[in-house]
Amino acid sequence: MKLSFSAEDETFREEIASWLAVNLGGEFEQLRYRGGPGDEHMFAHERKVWEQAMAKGGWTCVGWPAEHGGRGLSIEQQVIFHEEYARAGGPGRVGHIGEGLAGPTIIAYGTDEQKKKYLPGILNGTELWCQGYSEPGAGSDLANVKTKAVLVEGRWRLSGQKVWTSLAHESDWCFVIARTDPESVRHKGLGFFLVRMDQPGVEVRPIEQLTGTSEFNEVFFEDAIAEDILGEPGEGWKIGMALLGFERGVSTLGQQMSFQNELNEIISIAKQNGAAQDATIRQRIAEAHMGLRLMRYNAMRMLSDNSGGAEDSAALVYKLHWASWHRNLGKLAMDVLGPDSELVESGPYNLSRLQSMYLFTRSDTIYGGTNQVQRNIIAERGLGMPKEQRPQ
Amino acid sequence: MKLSFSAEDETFREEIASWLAVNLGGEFEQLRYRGGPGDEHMFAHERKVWEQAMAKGGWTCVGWPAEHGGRGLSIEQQVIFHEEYARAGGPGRVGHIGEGLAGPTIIAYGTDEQKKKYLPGILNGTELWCQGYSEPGAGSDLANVKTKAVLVEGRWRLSGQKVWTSLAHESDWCFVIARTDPESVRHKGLGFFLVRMDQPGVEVRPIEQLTGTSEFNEVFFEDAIAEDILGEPGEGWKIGMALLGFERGVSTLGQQMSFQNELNEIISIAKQNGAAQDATIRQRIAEAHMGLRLMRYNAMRMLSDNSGGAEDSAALVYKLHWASWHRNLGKLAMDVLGPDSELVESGPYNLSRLQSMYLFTRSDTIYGGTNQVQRNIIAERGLGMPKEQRPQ
Amino acid sequence: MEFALTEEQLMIRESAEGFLSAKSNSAAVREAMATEAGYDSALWQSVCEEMFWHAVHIPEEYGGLGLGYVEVAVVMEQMGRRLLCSPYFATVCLGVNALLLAGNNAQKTKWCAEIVEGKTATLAFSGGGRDWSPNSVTAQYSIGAESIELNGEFHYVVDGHSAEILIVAARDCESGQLALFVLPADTNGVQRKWTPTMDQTRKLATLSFDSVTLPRESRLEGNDLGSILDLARIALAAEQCGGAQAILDQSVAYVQEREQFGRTIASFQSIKHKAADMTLQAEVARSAVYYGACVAQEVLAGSDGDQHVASELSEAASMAKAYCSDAYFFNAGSGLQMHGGVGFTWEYDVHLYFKRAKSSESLLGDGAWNRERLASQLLDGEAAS
Amino acid sequence: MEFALTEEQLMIRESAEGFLSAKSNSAAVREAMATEAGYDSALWQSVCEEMFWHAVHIPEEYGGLGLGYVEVAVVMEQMGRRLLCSPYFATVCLGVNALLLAGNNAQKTKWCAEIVEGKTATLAFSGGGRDWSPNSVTAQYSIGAESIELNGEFHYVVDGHSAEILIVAARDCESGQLALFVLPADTNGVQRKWTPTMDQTRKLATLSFDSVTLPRESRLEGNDLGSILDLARIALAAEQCGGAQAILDQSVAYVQEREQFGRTIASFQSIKHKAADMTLQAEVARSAVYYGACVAQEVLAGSDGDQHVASELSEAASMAKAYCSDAYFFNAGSGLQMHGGVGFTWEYDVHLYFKRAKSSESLLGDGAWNRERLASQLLDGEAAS
Repeated sequence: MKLSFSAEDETFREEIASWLAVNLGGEFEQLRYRGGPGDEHMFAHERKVWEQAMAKGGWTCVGWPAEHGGRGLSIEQQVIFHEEYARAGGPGRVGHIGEGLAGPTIIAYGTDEQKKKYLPGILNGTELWCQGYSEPGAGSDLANVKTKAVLVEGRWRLSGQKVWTSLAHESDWCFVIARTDPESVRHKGLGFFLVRMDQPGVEVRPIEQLTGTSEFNEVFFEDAIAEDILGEPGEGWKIGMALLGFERGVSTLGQQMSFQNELNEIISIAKQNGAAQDATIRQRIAEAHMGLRLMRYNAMRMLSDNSGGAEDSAALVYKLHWASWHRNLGKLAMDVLGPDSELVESGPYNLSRLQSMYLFTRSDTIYGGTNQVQRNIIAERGLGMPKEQRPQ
Repeated sequence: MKLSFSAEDETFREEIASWLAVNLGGEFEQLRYRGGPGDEHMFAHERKVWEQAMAKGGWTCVGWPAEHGGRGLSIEQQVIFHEEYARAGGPGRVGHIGEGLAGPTIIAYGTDEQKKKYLPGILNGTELWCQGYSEPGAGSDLANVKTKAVLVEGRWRLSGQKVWTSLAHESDWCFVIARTDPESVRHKGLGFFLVRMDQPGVEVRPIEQLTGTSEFNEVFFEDAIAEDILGEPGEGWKIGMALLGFERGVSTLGQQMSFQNELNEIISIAKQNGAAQDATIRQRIAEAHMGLRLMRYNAMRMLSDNSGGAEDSAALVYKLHWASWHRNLGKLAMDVLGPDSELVESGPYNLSRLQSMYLFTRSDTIYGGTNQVQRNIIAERGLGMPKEQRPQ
Repeated sequence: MEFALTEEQLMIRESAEGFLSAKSNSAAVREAMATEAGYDSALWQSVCEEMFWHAVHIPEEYGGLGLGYVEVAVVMEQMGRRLLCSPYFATVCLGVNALLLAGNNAQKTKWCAEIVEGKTATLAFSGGGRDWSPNSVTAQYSIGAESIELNGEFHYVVDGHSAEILIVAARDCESGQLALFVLPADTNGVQRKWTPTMDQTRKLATLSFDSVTLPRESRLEGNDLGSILDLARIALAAEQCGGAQAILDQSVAYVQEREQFGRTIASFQSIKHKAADMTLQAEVARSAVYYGACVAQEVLAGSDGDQHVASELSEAASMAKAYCSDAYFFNAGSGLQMHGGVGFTWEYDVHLYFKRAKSSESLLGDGAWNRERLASQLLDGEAAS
Repeated sequence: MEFALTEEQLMIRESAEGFLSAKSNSAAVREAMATEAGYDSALWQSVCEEMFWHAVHIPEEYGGLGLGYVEVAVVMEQMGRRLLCSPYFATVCLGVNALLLAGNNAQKTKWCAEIVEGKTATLAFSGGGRDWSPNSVTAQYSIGAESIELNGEFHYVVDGHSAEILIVAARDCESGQLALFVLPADTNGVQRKWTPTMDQTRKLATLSFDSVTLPRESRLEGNDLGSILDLARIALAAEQCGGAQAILDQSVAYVQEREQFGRTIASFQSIKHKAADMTLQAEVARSAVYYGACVAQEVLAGSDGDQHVASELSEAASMAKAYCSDAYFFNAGSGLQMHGGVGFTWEYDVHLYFKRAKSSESLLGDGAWNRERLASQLLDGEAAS
């Protein structure tokens, strides 16, 4: 166990840092620090162009195996990549659902033909993905899938509704979990589908959020054609769970770097407006700083797992940890701003980056499994405590 | 709604204050501020003598109706009584289980003969009571009663075990909930018994607590004779619950006054040792002060209930509020003392009053219904949320 | 001593509940908050003409109902439950209190009459920043032979852009001595600018005074800005308490309906316990409010009040504001969590309460600020400012 | 960079688990804690002779194993799990660290050899009070031509009454300059008094130095007391992390067995969620400990270490100590609550952990103290002391 990076890794650090210094300028200058949580819908087109520039430089899908077109970086170098990307203020990646979720899942479960068909668009940044997991009324109960898939003349056709889909308007593809067996219940009888967004059977309706903006959408499927099914009908749950597993990968380190940018802004405001002299604010800033550093080391422990079992807990607590931490950071940002936290930048409701972050953090403890669901998972899977009873 | 006391009440305040000034001296001087939580077993004999002195002055059972020998004080005057008693450092009342619990229950459910037999000993401070509620393994599940009552030649005889009984050694009487119907389960088929402690079938064994002292005891009944049954066999649960209701009475205000003495000591230490300059300690002292003041007004609202329903919530949250508050106070006391909080006064394990209080407060959130049980009660009875499912 | 609402106070509460549930529903709140004024003037007119709430604690000699501050708290609590958008807090809990505490007889007579007739008012004092004590006043005055000149800026002025009467605090440009002035909002040299806010249900403004000239009688006789702010804290706490209760009620209703994993989510113990904790917050908040209102009442009664009780004003105000700020924020945050995804949409009302909870927390000092103020009373023996 | 235990480190952990579960069970802990020395010297002998833990990070040139601080943390974590009563922390995490950081070659050679042979040591510095920085040193020294004289008092000295070697901090009676000295505990003029403590599993003492005369070579070459204390904080954090894990494990086992209301209490969601929160605390604590240990390792490597990583020592130490202090206390308090009434008895071990958690929290600075230290690094640009 040691913290220092090898000389080779440091060389790699210089490589990505200087690439970014050169390339993240000009037309892309305006994208610095944009497109994070609460800001995801901004500059979607420009960020897609940026994604393609990244691809040209060989900086997309850096953790994918080389055989599938990735850069096959070690964990250490992926860490460095995310650190430097964030340090440079690299914008939120519009391609992250393809790169982090859809791609790895297709690599794991797709046929050769499917890989050939879908991976290049992700690698070169030309095709964006969005996800169709949650359904209205299902919430954290992901197995409560009502969207139906019916085989009509050899093609699967989907009908139903998904919700909380970000970037749906900008995306070319959506992966959708739908029920292939109408008699089945819960996690049985599901399929995992790849669906083209640009077709008559797909309608996207933005959801207006508490920020007054609409990053998220409802997506309605009415007899929509699924281009492909991944794996077999009935394997949807298994594949979907594997996909969620990829979410806990190295990209969490990138998320942490954008947290660091937020914290830096808060500290700088505190120094300017005198909040840094307030002893309770000082405690909270120290707490936030600690929480973020420890989140990093927790993630590294999770990624370097070699102890068989004991480290699983580090992974199980990860979502609860960052979500709660980020929620507290949002509140801290407002309290550091003090009375000025109420004032909106311009227009009737143009929130500042920190205000928007503050409001958005209230969803962190809800989506992807609420804090309550996370605690159940930790207790049941991590500690072997009894499962919640299901009423008959 | 108003806070100021009437002139008549202020006259009453002078009366009790000057009685205490005169009488709580001499041999009783050493009892000032003693016998509180964590200190309940100290000076038990001397405090019994003090109880009798109180009785001679007409200061026992001040809230009981005059027809049963009490003073029939208004709520306001009871508040004043408790305030002044605590202000003077009056010792923990060894008679409080008789005065606060057994007496009111006997008044409510006893026959005239029973009242004549039991009330005078409580009123004049000669007969002390203890309680036989909890059983080993039952915890907060009070209906899980295993102690049996069998009618043998016209007398009820008890066999079983009770636990967490304070002052059992000093007490003359114990009230015991026992199962009169061997076929019954849970809260059905119970009886409420009055049992003389000084008899061969009753054995008291002290429980050594985390303080190294033994305020609490286990009480073993082996064919012990019950002197009386209150109400009918089968009414034990109803009567027991009514008794617990009396616990939420005016005497809670007395408890608050002893909390105030603890807080005063903490504040005085903080001023001496410099902790009062520590901003986080300042926040916590302010929080403690607030919590206690608001506990008082919450209790007054509960006692002055005239709004039919809405105020019930004030009563339901009371236990959770004071228990959590007191637990925090214990921690605060140690943190104000700082590193010195570890040093014990003398001998191998003679804890100071605040150390003892600190350790004892960890039981506040457990006995009389844990915080978890209290939250269930608030949610189910106060908010009408679904009851916990019982497995079949 | 009697720590329960009287029959009359219960009646006021009941009529407030009825009026507001009809007049301040979700649609009405959303319509009002989208305007620059931030309230529906027709509704304000009926508050004044039908309910007479604006005059609740104005003494009868000045045309009011002559009731106490407990009645103000009862009304504010109900307004908080319904998120009523109105100039009530600014007019009554800042404006009227300032007049009652600092005005002489002539000043009270003149300006209370205008308010009783339906004019709105507010108090402007802070020059900006994190401090909510009278130390935050930065505007200056100089007194000439015939008139007074005022210069300076006022921040975070509740309804400052719409109020018709302004009471402002300023310091003598030489001695730094604090004074209060009352003036019509359309006085020459007064510039007022709405500053849009994250919580849209309460409007704030910035006022700039550029050589504003006032007659000498516009200076109020008293200058106890600290006590005026304490009275406002107690009223704001009452409103927060009502909000904390409302979000609890709405969240419990929601989880009772909402099913997940085959059962109502209200049946999950973690949800029940969260609701229990919210109940505790709301209940203790209520005790804090009514304690504070009783103290305020004795303060407003002047020499007729119980001086011992009145002396607790700054303590009671800081306790009420600290407790209710944290309680409302806790309940609103918990309520949002209990609503899950839909709590995050513009469509559901939870976010309105959540934002109101935050803006109310900050206004007049948050929990930490008020606890430090309490601590200095307890530990330093300083008089609070 | 590699943030996982190596095979060898895993083996050390496993052997520590095995050794301690046999040797430091409840009965052994209770017997040792009831003595004044506070540990079983036969057990300490087998720690030294069989396990060689006391020499883990002493360089091979001074007779040790020459392993890193991660190995120290691995061992301390396991000791914390089992509440081992031993002079390990004082000897290794205070004494050895002081020698390694401040001693010159001759000093390290002489004193490390004694420790490797099984002698115990400790560090005395605080003159009492709430501060745990080097500013807390009040003892004084004056350097004469031939010898050094020391005077003053030391409080809260871990194992101070039983340690055989003392390292003490004092200030030059004129310049206030800090220096460290090493001496045999039986030196003339040294008075040592056991001060019984609430947590009986770790012993503290007060030392009085009355004109203690030392040879000039007893003065250590270095005087970086701040870094020595930071190394100790990291080791203590490792022990706290082990305790936090142990109380979680024991509490989960207890609630799985315990039935109430007709079901195991482990099936109640509030209990499950409490256990989940405890898991989070223990896991993040572990990350804090291993981060700190990696930094400590680079510090102890001196000029061979990664200076960039080493420069994070005070930050890493305060983070580890702050997080683990709060985590252990939270877990111990929650564990006590989960045990219900029996957790309150002397008979069950929960209270031993609960008391240890409190005493460890306070030692070398609690969460708030360490957070303020971090804050001053983040916000004031001050060097930490």
